[in-house]
Amino acid sequence: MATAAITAERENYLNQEYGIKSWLLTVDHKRIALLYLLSITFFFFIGGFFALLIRLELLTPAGDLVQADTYNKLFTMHGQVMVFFFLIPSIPAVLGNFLVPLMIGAKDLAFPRINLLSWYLYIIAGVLMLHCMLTGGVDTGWTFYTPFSTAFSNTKVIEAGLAIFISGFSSILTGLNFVVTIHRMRAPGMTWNRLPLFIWAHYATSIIQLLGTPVIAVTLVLVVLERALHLGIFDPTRGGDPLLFQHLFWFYSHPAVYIMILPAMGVVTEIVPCFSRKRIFGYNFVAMSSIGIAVLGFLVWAHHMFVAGISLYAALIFSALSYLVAVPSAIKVFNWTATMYKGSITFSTPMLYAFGFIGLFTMGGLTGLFLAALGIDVHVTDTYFVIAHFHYIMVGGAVMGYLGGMHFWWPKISGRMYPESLGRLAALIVFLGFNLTFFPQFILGYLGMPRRYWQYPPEFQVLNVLSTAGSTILAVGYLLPMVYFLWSMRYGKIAPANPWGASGLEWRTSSPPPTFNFDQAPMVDWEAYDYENIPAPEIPAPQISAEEARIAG
Amino acid sequence: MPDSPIAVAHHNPELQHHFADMEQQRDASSLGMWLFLATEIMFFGGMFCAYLIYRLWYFPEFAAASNSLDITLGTVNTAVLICSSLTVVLAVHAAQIGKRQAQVIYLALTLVLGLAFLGIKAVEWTSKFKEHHIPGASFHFEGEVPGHPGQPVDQQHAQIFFSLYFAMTGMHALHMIIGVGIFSYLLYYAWRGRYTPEYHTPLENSGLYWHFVDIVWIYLFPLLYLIDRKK
Amino acid sequence: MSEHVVPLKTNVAVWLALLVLTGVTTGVAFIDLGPLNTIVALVIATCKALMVVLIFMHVKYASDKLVKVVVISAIFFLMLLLGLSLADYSTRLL
Amino acid sequence: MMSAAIFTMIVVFAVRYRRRKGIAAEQIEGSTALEVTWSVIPLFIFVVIFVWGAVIYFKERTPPRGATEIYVVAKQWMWKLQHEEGQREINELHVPVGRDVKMILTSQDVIHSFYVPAFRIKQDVLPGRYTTAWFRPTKAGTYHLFCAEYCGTQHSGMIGQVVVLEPAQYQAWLSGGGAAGSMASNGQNIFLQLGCSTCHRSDTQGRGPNLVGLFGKPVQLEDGRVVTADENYVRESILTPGAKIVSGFKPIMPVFQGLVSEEQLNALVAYVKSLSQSPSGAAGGPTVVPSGAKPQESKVQ
Repeated sequence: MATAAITAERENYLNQEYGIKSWLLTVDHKRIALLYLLSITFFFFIGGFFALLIRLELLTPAGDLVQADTYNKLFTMHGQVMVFFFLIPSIPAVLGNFLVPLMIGAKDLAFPRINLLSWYLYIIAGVLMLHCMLTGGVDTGWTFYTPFSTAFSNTKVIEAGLAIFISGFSSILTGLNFVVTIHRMRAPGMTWNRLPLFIWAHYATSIIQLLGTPVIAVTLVLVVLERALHLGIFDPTRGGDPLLFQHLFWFYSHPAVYIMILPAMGVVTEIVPCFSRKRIFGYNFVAMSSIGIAVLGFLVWAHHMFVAGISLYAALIFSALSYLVAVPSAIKVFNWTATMYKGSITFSTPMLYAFGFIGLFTMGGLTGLFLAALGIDVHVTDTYFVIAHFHYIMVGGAVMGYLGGMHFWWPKISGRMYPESLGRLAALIVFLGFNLTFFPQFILGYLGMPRRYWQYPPEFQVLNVLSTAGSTILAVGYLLPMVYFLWSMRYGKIAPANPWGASGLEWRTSSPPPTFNFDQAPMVDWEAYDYENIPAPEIPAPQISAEEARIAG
Repeated sequence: MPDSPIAVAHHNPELQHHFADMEQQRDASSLGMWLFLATEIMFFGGMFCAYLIYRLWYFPEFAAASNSLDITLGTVNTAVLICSSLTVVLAVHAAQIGKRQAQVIYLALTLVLGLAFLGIKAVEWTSKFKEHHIPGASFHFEGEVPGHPGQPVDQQHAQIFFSLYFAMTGMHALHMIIGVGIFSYLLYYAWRGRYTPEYHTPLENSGLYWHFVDIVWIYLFPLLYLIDRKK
Repeated sequence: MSEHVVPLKTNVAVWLALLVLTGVTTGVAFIDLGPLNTIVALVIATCKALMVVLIFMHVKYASDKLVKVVVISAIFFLMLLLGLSLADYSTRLL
Repeated sequence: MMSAAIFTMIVVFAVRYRRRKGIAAEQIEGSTALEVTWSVIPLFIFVVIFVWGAVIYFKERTPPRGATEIYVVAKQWMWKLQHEEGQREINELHVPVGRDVKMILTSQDVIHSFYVPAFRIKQDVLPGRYTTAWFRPTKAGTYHLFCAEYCGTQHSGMIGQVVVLEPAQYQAWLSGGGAAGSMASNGQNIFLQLGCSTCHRSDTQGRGPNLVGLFGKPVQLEDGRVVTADENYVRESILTPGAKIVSGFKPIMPVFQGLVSEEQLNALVAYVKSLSQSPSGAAGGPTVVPSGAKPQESKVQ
């Protein structure tokens, strides 16, 4: 097997120190990234388990598998776990943490100890969330709408609110670390327009984390105080306005969507040029569109509230602004497509995920245009149409990007290659399972099935059965990579420093990198995505040589 | 610790391994602090947003409730905080020019002023508690709409003012308490002589934090205490 | 080092100005200026805040424009929050 | 569709330019002209969609004059509906074909949402205030009524139906129900019971404002503001009278918050409204219309 090392095993960040203490007290950004990887994978499967239970319950129109209360807790905690404990930390805290210093040629993030602190905050929040789940859970929906959450729900709203509050701090600190690192720690020669677009995407993400997260933090504090002390700020029977909660909540939670999707866009922007062997099309526009999305993303929040009772004029303003944010997203899609034009494309696993991302994100984005159109939104908001729309963005977009990135950088992270053919198979299963799960939900929503329904009129059953069937396929698709990644850590082929012939700085150090990332301080004197001057690897991935050779020959 | 005033930057023991030199380290910390303060602006911003909207909705009650606050204590507290900002500035200044004793004195003064602020705040809160102005079951507010003698204000709307008052001043006081903690730490290390003209970033950044908390109060004071005071 | 040492005189002058403005804002609150009262109070508060930010927090002397960008963008986003929320509240037909 | 175009391009490029021996990728920097084109064209399309959506929304949010009014009170977990004529229904609404129907919605507890997919209407129902929605059924039949805003345990059980009847059937249904008087006349009874009429007299002598002809008109307030007397204004003035004092009156009215139920409140609002309708058409309107008060904005009933 592959255990026979090509070179004598050199010292790297994985084997430099051993023992649990060397991990729990590490300040190495790469090790912290792996800590995050373990913890978010754990929460991903918890959230996924809730999702499967939800789908199983919806197999039949009657509420038969679980009680109504249980069902309400399931979708609430599915949302909270997936949004706050998986999607928001996913790409930034794992891939970003690992790659930001490597890509810009730094030894570490600017504040390594704060980086570790932010992981501990995440764990504290996660433990609190788990405790909340195990001792009764919460049933407000992940949106915590008042006055239900403050005055009517009998579940553990305070605990869940605090858990999310703490995880928010973790997210703020990650963003803060990235911004400072990108500004202050770039290697000589790494000018702003030589930065990989992954960095630009993370920079934009960090801006949102810094400026948006505090608002939900204070909002949750007010909810917790209101519930504990009956303040009345959001309670209409005490003169408060429940819509104020929604404004404050969405001021963060809409931009939060971009916290989840922008890093995935960054991943795709790395993968597409690499496997097209081509310079990215329109570097400046892709970079600026990330910043544009981050800024414009703050202007559109009330499009979640078109039927909530906001003023007609505010609705018009927010609808118009919502279209503005669609423009930079469109620019990105066009540029990725244009990058492939006249390229030399290989269908490796990361590229397959990138294809999936572009396709599904486009679907999600375009249905978003319908939701932003006031007249249509009235009909489809709060229905399964919205569910399908944001799962196309979040699962089809963010998770696809995350998995694509995990495959792309797995050789760098672990020093091993994953099995390519299994990888492609998993990508295919995920793509098919995803569409089977969520496409029917567009139709369900258009037909009028409201979201968060435990039982539903029988005419919706056929589409629900399809969706449930899809979700089981999707589950297999997600389990598969976990299994073969684990397998590859021991049995995978030893990865060379740059298995894909990619251009980034992270590929110019060994795999896995040494603790301080580079043996010699890097000096950058080439442009980003300089694929003209980088030879493509002989065959994309060493272990599929036979198969590829057959096709090529 | 005898400091050599001409210590070369990269020999400084305070330089962390992943920075190239002291200047990079200092710039990074300072930017980090400013970004943190930006998040703090948004954190208080959420409450300012709630305040703004309810003040527009329930102006008479806000005015009446605001008039029940103790304006003398409020003004004194503002002055106390401004003085503490000055002592922070002076402490940083002392570090810049390498005067250890002055550093210690100014930091100690800052602590005293910070605690004085919290003390006065506690007195104010206690009297609010006695007057049943704490939102909740026993909330009771007797006041008239300013300019309309005989018109009692709506209890619930006044309660919203006090909810925001306690949320905002409480959150501000929490920041003050954290600040006092940080400054105690600084005082100890300043006494040990850790902060030199070459390295006093912690002092500088904590100073930024302290000034920020001061600025929040500079806005809270007129917004909470000075609504429609004209008689 | 790019650090700027602010002369003591400036610091003390700012401190005095801040104290005076505190007195002024309390005094003005008792004079009936109609809706101007709120505006005057906010203008004074902003002047004080500016003095603290520019002098006490050394932003005026910062060689790096970045700090200014951070401060301005935070205020900008706060204004977005307030402004766009008001866009709803001020036009509700209540 | 645009998505179709993009998918085709991706697939075409992917196949056409797949990696082949000996063919190197052609490096292309980018093109500003192209970028501008594919920013401006979508933006143009977006503007068109926006205007289209906005026009529909504007129509949906503006109930036509003279619509039949239904008062809806949502509570965990049922819909309570009442017709102007007084008929009460639970989780079921009967309306005739071809008439505009305006719903005046409020909630007793948490936020709900009134959703009839077939009519393409959805409106959140908020506690503490009224929201409105309207529709005009064009085909007889039975349609789903859903609660679309999560409201607690039995959220998915908070469903009902809208039964659209032919006008004749509807008349039969109306006369069949055991309605005890119209909403306005119920409201009048409550108005008298609560003693409102001692101050709100239909002349200029009362200690409270004259309510005849008030509804729908602008009201000058003591603090200088001018508000329109709509449903929410009447509601607020009953529950927390101190919030908006009418110019020239003293703030002496007691607070009714917690003293009247949502249904009673609706009846009072319906009564105040009826005082502004032409005497001939209004059920339970004032028996004497003072010469000074001109009923205006008469509604076609």
